[in-house]
Amino acid sequence: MVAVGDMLVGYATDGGVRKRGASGGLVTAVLAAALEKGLVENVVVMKHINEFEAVPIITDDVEVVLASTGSLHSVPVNLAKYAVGRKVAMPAKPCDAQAVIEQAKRGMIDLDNTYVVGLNCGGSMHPVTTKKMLVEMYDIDPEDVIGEEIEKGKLIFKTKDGNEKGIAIDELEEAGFGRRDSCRYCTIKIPVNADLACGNWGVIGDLAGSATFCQVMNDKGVRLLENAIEAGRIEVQPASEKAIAIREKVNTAMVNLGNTLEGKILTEIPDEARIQYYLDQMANCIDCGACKEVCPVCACGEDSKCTMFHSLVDDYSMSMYHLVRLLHLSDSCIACGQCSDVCPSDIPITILQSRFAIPAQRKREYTPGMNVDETPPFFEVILK
Amino acid sequence: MVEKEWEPKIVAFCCNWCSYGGADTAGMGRFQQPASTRVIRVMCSGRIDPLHVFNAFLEGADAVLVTGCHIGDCHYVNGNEKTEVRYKFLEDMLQQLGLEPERLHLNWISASEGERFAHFIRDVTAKVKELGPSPLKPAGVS
Amino acid sequence: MTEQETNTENTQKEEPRIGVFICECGVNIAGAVDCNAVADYIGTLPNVTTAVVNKYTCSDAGQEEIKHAIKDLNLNRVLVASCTPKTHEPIFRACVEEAGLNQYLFEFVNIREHCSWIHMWEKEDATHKAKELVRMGVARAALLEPLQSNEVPVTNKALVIGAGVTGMQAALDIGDMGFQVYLVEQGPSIGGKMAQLDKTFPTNDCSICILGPKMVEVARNKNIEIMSYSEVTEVDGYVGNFKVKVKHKPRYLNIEDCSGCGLCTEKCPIEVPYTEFNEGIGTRKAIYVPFPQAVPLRALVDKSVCIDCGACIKACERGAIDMEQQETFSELDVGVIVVAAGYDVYNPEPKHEYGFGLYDNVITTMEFERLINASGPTMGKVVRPSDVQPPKRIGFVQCVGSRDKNSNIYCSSFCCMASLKNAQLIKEKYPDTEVYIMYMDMRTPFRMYEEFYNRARDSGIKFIRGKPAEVTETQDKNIIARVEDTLTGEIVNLELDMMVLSVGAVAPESTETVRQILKVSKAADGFMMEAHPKLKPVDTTLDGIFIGGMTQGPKDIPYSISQGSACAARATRFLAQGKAMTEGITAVVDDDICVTCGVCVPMCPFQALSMEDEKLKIISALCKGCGTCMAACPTGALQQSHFKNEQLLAQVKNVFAYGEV
Amino acid sequence: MKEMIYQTVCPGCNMGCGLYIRENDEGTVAIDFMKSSPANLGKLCRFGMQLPHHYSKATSMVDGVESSIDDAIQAASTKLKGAKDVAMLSVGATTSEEHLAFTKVADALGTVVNTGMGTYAELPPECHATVGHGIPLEDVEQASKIALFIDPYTQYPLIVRRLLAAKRSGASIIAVGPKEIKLADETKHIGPDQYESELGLDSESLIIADVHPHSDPEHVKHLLNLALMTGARIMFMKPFVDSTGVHLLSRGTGQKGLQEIMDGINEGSIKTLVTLDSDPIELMPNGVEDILKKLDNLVVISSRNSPVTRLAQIVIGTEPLYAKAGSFMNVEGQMLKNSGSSSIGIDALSTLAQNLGGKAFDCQGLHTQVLENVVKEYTGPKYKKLSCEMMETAPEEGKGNLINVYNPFMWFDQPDDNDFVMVNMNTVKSLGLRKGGMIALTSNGGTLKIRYAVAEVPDGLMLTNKKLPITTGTCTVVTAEGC
Repeated sequence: MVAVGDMLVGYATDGGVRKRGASGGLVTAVLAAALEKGLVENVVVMKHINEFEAVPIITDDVEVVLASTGSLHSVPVNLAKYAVGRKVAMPAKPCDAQAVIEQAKRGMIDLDNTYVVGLNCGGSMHPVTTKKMLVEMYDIDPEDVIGEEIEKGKLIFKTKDGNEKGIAIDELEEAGFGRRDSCRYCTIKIPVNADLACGNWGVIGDLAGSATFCQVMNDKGVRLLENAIEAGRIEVQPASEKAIAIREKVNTAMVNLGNTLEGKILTEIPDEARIQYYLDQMANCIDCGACKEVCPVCACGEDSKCTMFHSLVDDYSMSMYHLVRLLHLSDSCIACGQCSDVCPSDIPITILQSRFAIPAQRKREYTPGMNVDETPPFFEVILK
Repeated sequence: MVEKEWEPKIVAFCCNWCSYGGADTAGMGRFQQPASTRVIRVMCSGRIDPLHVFNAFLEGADAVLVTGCHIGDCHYVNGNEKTEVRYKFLEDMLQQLGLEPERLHLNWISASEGERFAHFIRDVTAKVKELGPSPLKPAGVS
Repeated sequence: MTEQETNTENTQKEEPRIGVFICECGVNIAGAVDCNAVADYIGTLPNVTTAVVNKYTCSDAGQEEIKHAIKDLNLNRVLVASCTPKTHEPIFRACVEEAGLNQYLFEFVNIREHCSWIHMWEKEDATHKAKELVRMGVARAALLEPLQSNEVPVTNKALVIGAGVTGMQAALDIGDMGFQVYLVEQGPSIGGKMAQLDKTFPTNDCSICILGPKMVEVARNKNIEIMSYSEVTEVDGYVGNFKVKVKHKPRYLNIEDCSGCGLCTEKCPIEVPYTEFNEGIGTRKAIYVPFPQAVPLRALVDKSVCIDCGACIKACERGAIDMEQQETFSELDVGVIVVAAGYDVYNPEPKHEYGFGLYDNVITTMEFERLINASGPTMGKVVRPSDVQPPKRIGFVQCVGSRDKNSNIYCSSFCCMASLKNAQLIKEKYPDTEVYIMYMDMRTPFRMYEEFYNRARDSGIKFIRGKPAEVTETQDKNIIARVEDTLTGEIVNLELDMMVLSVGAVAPESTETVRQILKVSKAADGFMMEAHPKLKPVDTTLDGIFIGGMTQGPKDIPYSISQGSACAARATRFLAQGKAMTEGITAVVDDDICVTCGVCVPMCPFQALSMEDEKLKIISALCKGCGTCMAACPTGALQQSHFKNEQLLAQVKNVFAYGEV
Repeated sequence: MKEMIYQTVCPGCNMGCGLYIRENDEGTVAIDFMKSSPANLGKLCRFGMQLPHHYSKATSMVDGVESSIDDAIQAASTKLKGAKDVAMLSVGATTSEEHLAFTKVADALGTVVNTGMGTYAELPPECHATVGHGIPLEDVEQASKIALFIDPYTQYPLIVRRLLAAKRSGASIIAVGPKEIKLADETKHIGPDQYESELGLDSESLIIADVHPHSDPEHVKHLLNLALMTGARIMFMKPFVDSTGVHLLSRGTGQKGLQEIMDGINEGSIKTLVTLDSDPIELMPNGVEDILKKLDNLVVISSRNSPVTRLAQIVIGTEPLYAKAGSFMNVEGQMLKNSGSSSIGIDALSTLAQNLGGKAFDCQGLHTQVLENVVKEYTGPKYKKLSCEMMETAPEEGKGNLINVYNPFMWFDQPDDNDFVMVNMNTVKSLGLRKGGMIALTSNGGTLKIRYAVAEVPDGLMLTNKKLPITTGTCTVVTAEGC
């Protein structure tokens, strides 16, 4: 019925789900079917808090899954840790899927028990930044927003009164708004590391806006889809050549943009200025440990090397905690941006991490979170 | 009193079987060296955790040396190969951090290579002396 | 709780009371270091109960002083600052133990090799450095913890895997020392490759004539239990306590009842055109005795060709034959394991340039050994395969599959001598035969080998320095070898009646299986890896497992036998002591911190780490205390006792101080 | 697998940091980041990250024996009925609604609720609005010059990012205090008489200070005068989740200081103490346990177990703070709501009030009343220049001053990696302190060996972020020795 490598277009059969869900509700229906048919025991869903924030919850209730819909654009939370120790299906941005695989490499997640429905991601925004942007750039009251969309490089907001307004993302980002820094230089836009890679890129013609493009990445993807079809929750059809080409085109454009922005965001710092740069960046650390707590790649518990040998009583010029973490993550950081998000001192930790991790990973031709069988290079026994 | 010339402080991690022996052999051969280096003995260079190196720098080391047996000679099959894997990360990291590369060295020294050990210490000390104190050295520490 | 454990707890809770002993070593240290100044400074440090200077701390007087101080001052840590721990640590460890202190509560600081001797003319610097070195040691000493190197009882039995000449020697030596040995051989007879050889260099004695008695000796040794036609399938445990599972393949007769009389063979109607013992040459029956000197001299049935006619069952007077026999298993408890699993000869088929397998008259050394052997298929008559006629021109090609980057880069070491021997045997038997040896280098070290080579040269054997670039066959099945004599630069087309490929040794697949079962490391050449190429040539990195003979790499018979004896000697140490000491310095894990991510497991070359029931399990008997797993551990849950992060960092921190010392 | 998610506010200080609390069916509590929270964007400080350790289930007790909450309420009613010399304390560590409910119990008893902020009593009432009510945190980022009288890193860490943002937009920051502040352009160790001349503030400037139960009212007056004279805006940070709320709800009534209450108990003028989520043992520097033992009645209403719940005759254990229905008012005057719907605490207080002859009330009603007290705008100084005494700062010859730098860990006496004192390098050298070693401090309260960190502090001063057993107040005179 469905085979690995298939490129499909599909949607939920239930009219309500199809209408409510972004792009035809396919993902919601697939997740619901996985729970309903016992493929998994739980589903990670986003509980709606407000238009700008949703919080992940774990549910075993199909109705809760079906009721959970909504865009992920302004929900910059990494979901991997919610899957730890559970038999679960979950929606996943590429970085969520990466983190799931990294957790699996560290024995925290059993991939056989974890079904990952990937969602294309052009980047996400911080809720408070978004609200501020609405006021300052769009002249829209955040309370009036009912939906958002990215189309042709523009970020469009729809309001209660039925109007919509779009501004080019470039322009927003120039003004210091728009996507989070790490999303801007991210180059994994289609979650090919998930079980299914879903999204609205390549959904064209009549189906535009009411169906999801879906690439089947592996056997678990096949199981997810077949299960949902059997359950009568979704309908799929092969994607047209044109649809596939358009999806690829969008992806290429996004990846190219990411590569360009990497150079702009991770600007070169001359050798002699670097140490001062890092000293300045870390100077305001208050040792809260939130960046460790939130890191979806790190599998350590509360006590670990970064904390055990870091003490407030030491008068070090640089933080032992950060040095250990910079190294610890240099082979495995996926630049998901969580650490920057939660830093109370606004230290751009993700950017600092990336400055170490990106060259280290490129040198070793290794991308974390893509293949569970690839050993993180720090744990190689013999230098490759 | 003449102000004494600044001498760098170097922390050298040596493996029990080879490089520590190399340092011993340097002594037995009376190969004179600047009094800059403090040797810390571990059983295998593979025990040297990047954590120890960071701590040495943060405490005030002007240079840190990671030393072990030549590849293929490890007393524990392949400990030094693992050292090499980790060292490469450490090297990349300190380079990105902006610490001068002359401040961190990996060297394989066998127990017989006393002169090589002495030469290594002289060489690193001279280079570090030129660089001056490490930018990570805390104030008031000597 | 045992008394020892109680002591351990007490020491951990007690405030450190460190005694520091600074050795002048005559003038060796005192010549450059002001030892009294060092002692004065160290005496001011926290946890230091006493700091004194000795003329020679390692002398009897010095050691007595340490012992007295431990008692009188109730010291619970001792630090000696003198020479190198590599020579003197055992002495002082023993000294403190005698005074009732755990030996791991001793700390050694090197202020001679690492200080006075390398700063001979900078006394101020040397003294300053010595103070700091001892300060570092004091900080570490305060954090030392008592450790126990555990004694594990040793099962006083040995397993020898492989009953070639090496394994036999090892088994005999262990057996003669009074310990029980299980000798497991995968083939139906012991004896190995040497039993197949004709003569042995450099003495040219008949191989089986010298090996045969040894095989009988093995069979008669009360301490040796031969398990022929058997294979090791599982090994678990560690030094002193290995659990081994052995599979006994069915011979389809009861080995106790068979006498090896051969009546069954006579009656068997099946003629098989292949003989294992004769390298395939000649025929045997479906039920057969491997070779006349086989030990055990018992028959076996080749079920793949047997037609179940029952002729043998009728023929057997002792009713030994049992066509329903199944494979069986034994479980053995042994203390030590010797691996002498041998080798395979290189299969030269991939070397198309020599035409092996293509041209009838291109054969290997091993086939030649059986051809020229008096008990071989031709009764010792050398004939060529194509027409069974005696060859008049024979050429040997050296280094086939050896010293060749396209096959194996190593030298197989015995092939030069083997060809020299075989060439001479031809010359002796058939003086008119033209014999050529085509070679790169002739390698003939060891006693009488070079003389053997000279004798060969004198006997009219022609040596051509060069290997055939191309080999073709004439219509009458002669072999044309096109070879450049690199000494003359001449290219010759050598017409031969038969060409012998002097094939080297390779690690057989069956050895690889055993290696993986035992988890012994593999060297780059595919053979098993010794613990140290010079100092521990027959030990492996795994305590209690030894390797000898060809298993460890290509070598000739005398060397193999020496290694067999060496393995026996090394292995018997454990059996004789009845106990093995495990390393006191080992990996330890804090389960509260460990998140069982498992990254440490592949770091251990000694298989000491495993993940069991979502917990990290450390088999301390296997742990050698290298510490290479801890540096990988992201949480710091894994630590090396005696070299804990806290202990090492205490040293690092005490390299530095506020202000002048 | 069921999981409850609560939207709540961090109880560490009055910043109003939003967060989620996840509670699973085994009762395990974890924090999660509420990124849409305007005060903190979901970010939490060192204390916030440790919150799962902070919350603990409170047990109702009667005379040292575990009881049902109803029995505890009944016992409390019996004890309090007709009790004389009653003092009530609520510093603002719970919801505004509970505090208001507590004041209704006070009404029934014919007394008032004290917030423990003695400073207010020392100030003319027209100053109260300025001290009690902060300004929008966003405004910190707009100031052109900031005079900092707090240690932002340890005391109110979430203000660090606001200060850094101000700095990025060109603000200059001058720290005034004993400790070198990294983000400040300059740190000045100056006395109040030099503030006006040395700091160069104007109407575009902002003064950030703090006020808490141990604040020196004289210093607060100096700061108020500084704001008045220079025209700078002034904001006072506060230590408890509802500090601003309780000030507004209890203004004009009792704002008796903690010390005053303790003195009252010690002198015997207070015989009964009723506390609402306020533990004097945690809040006072040291030695109040013995004083509390002098009470006839100690009734504790608390959402968590703390030292005082072990000492009290009656403990009315309520639900954890995050589960309560109710709201808090942060330093900006923003009303922040809990998503929880539990009203165990309020219902208990309602029963208590009724038993004591008062009226019943409910959550919704209380909330409406709380809303009436919200102050929307910062109004600027409405007071005249205050006369104040000069403060003595220099320690005696040969002695040092050990100064408590109050922070959330200290207020709740929670464990942290902060058991050390900060001294400067001169002290290290003159006492011959060893690197990595200890310092011995002796005060009236005894002797303590403790780790030390080298910091840029003035000679003779030592700072600590931890409640130490030898401290006798905010500033303790000590002699130091090497060891």
